[in-house]
Amino acid sequence: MIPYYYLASVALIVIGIYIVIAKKNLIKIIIGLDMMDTGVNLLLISIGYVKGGTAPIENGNYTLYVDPIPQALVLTAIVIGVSVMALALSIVIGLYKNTGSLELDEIRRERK
Amino acid sequence: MNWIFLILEIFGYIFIGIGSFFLLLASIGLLRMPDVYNRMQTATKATTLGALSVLFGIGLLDLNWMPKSLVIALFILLTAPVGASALARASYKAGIALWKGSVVDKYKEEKEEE
Amino acid sequence: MDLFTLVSLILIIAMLIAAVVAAEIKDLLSAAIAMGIVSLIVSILFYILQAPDVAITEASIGAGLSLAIMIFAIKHTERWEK
Amino acid sequence: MKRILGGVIAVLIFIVLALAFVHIPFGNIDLAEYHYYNPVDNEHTQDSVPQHYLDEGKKETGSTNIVTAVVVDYRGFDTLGEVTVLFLASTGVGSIMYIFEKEKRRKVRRANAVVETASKLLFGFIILFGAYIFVHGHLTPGGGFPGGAVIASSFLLLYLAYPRFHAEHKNLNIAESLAGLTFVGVGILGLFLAGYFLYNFLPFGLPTYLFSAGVIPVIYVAVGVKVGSELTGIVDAMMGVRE
Repeated sequence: MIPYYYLASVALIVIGIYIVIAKKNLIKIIIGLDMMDTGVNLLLISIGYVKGGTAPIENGNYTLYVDPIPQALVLTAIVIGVSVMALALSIVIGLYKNTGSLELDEIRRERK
Repeated sequence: MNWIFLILEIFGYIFIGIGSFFLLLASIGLLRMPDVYNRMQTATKATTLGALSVLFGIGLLDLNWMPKSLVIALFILLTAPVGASALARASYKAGIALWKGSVVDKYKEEKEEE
Repeated sequence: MDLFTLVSLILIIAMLIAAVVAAEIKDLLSAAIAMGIVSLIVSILFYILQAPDVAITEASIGAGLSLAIMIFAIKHTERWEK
Repeated sequence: MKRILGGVIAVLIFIVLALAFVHIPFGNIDLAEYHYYNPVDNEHTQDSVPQHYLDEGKKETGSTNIVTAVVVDYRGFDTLGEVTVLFLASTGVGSIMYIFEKEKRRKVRRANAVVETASKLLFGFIILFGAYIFVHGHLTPGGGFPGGAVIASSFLLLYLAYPRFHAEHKNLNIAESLAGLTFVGVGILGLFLAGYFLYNFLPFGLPTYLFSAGVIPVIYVAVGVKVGSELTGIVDAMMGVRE
């Protein structure tokens, strides 16, 4: 059976890589980085899934649980991701205030 | 006293059915309506009623969930109209025109009176 | 095909469509909103994969705060990609 | 040209990653089947790490929610590092946006009266919900990180409803510093009392009760306040409204 969750998260990562390579707008590139972040989180969580398992909160009725370690990793990674994204966006705002443009080509031309 | 719970369960499923029907109407209206404001009206009014009915039905199915579902219903009742009004106002200010068949524009009249 | 597979496939297809829209559209505001839709669907997928903690976090941060921060940034700069 | 190149590279990466990941079984993992290699004794033990957390986590940490046990207790030092990264990012956003705040003042437009009233009414409830999430982090899904995010989103609601609203930076700094001090102080107290940093020195109590799991609720409340104040600071800096 095809593991479609892995394929979907790999597709998210690859769309992010495509945005970072092909686009020249800085905010678009940050959207691509955020998308790669989301894809990696989905990949980690789906690797930890156990079929028929429940969430790792013990309430006495179940014995089969999913893997708790990727969830603990991703829980902190999401918060770090949004704060780093805010930092990158503030740097982009600084560049825009100084050069008047968001496109990488024009910013590079401005420097010369 | 088993038949009371049976009746409650039947009423719960009836409420869930009514709610799903209103949600279905709301989604059909979302596709059929001509402009932003009409769409927002179906999407809020019908959805509020549908969601409240579904929540009340779930509360009837298991009486332990009744307080929780009533609190959730209260918050939907508080937030959905506010969000809809803010969205409608923002789209009016952004310059989205009314549908050509619309006849009442209270907001514009109020602006002109000021 | 059980219910798990069906719901997952529908959500994954919607997520990929939103991701492609976020990649290709010229309007940065629309791209940011499409990114918020991707985050929201991913949070539902987390819930399906039995990770409620991560689902709460992703729904409140990915679809709420990060979208708001990105919209503020677009407001400080310009809206259209050249 | 760049688009075609990017597309080709993306498709190649997709093929490679898909071929790599298609061999990992989805959902068929038996957690007890992982064999953990113990380098000290040079042997393979039967008990894998996730299975050990699931079996013994409630006994060793007192927390019902195993994810919370992993985040706060088993890997508490890692969480301290994460909170530090968050603090640095928030400081960076504040200091970069501070340079530009004098130049351009945003045009202030009053919000709707409906929105103002409703946000005044809902603000307290959203704060209460965030506090509920991080106080019950060891019993129900949630914890410090989502609770802090919910609190920051309640402040975001106030920022959207009242354009002149401005959270006092001094109070945010005080809340954040106190939370950080609580986290580190609990860790150092464990070091003094039991010999390990972040040792769970309080009594565990009965599981599934609010006052259980030792220091885990204390640390999670501190993390919640810290994340909430830092994300509020980020929103405040990115909004860029000064009067």
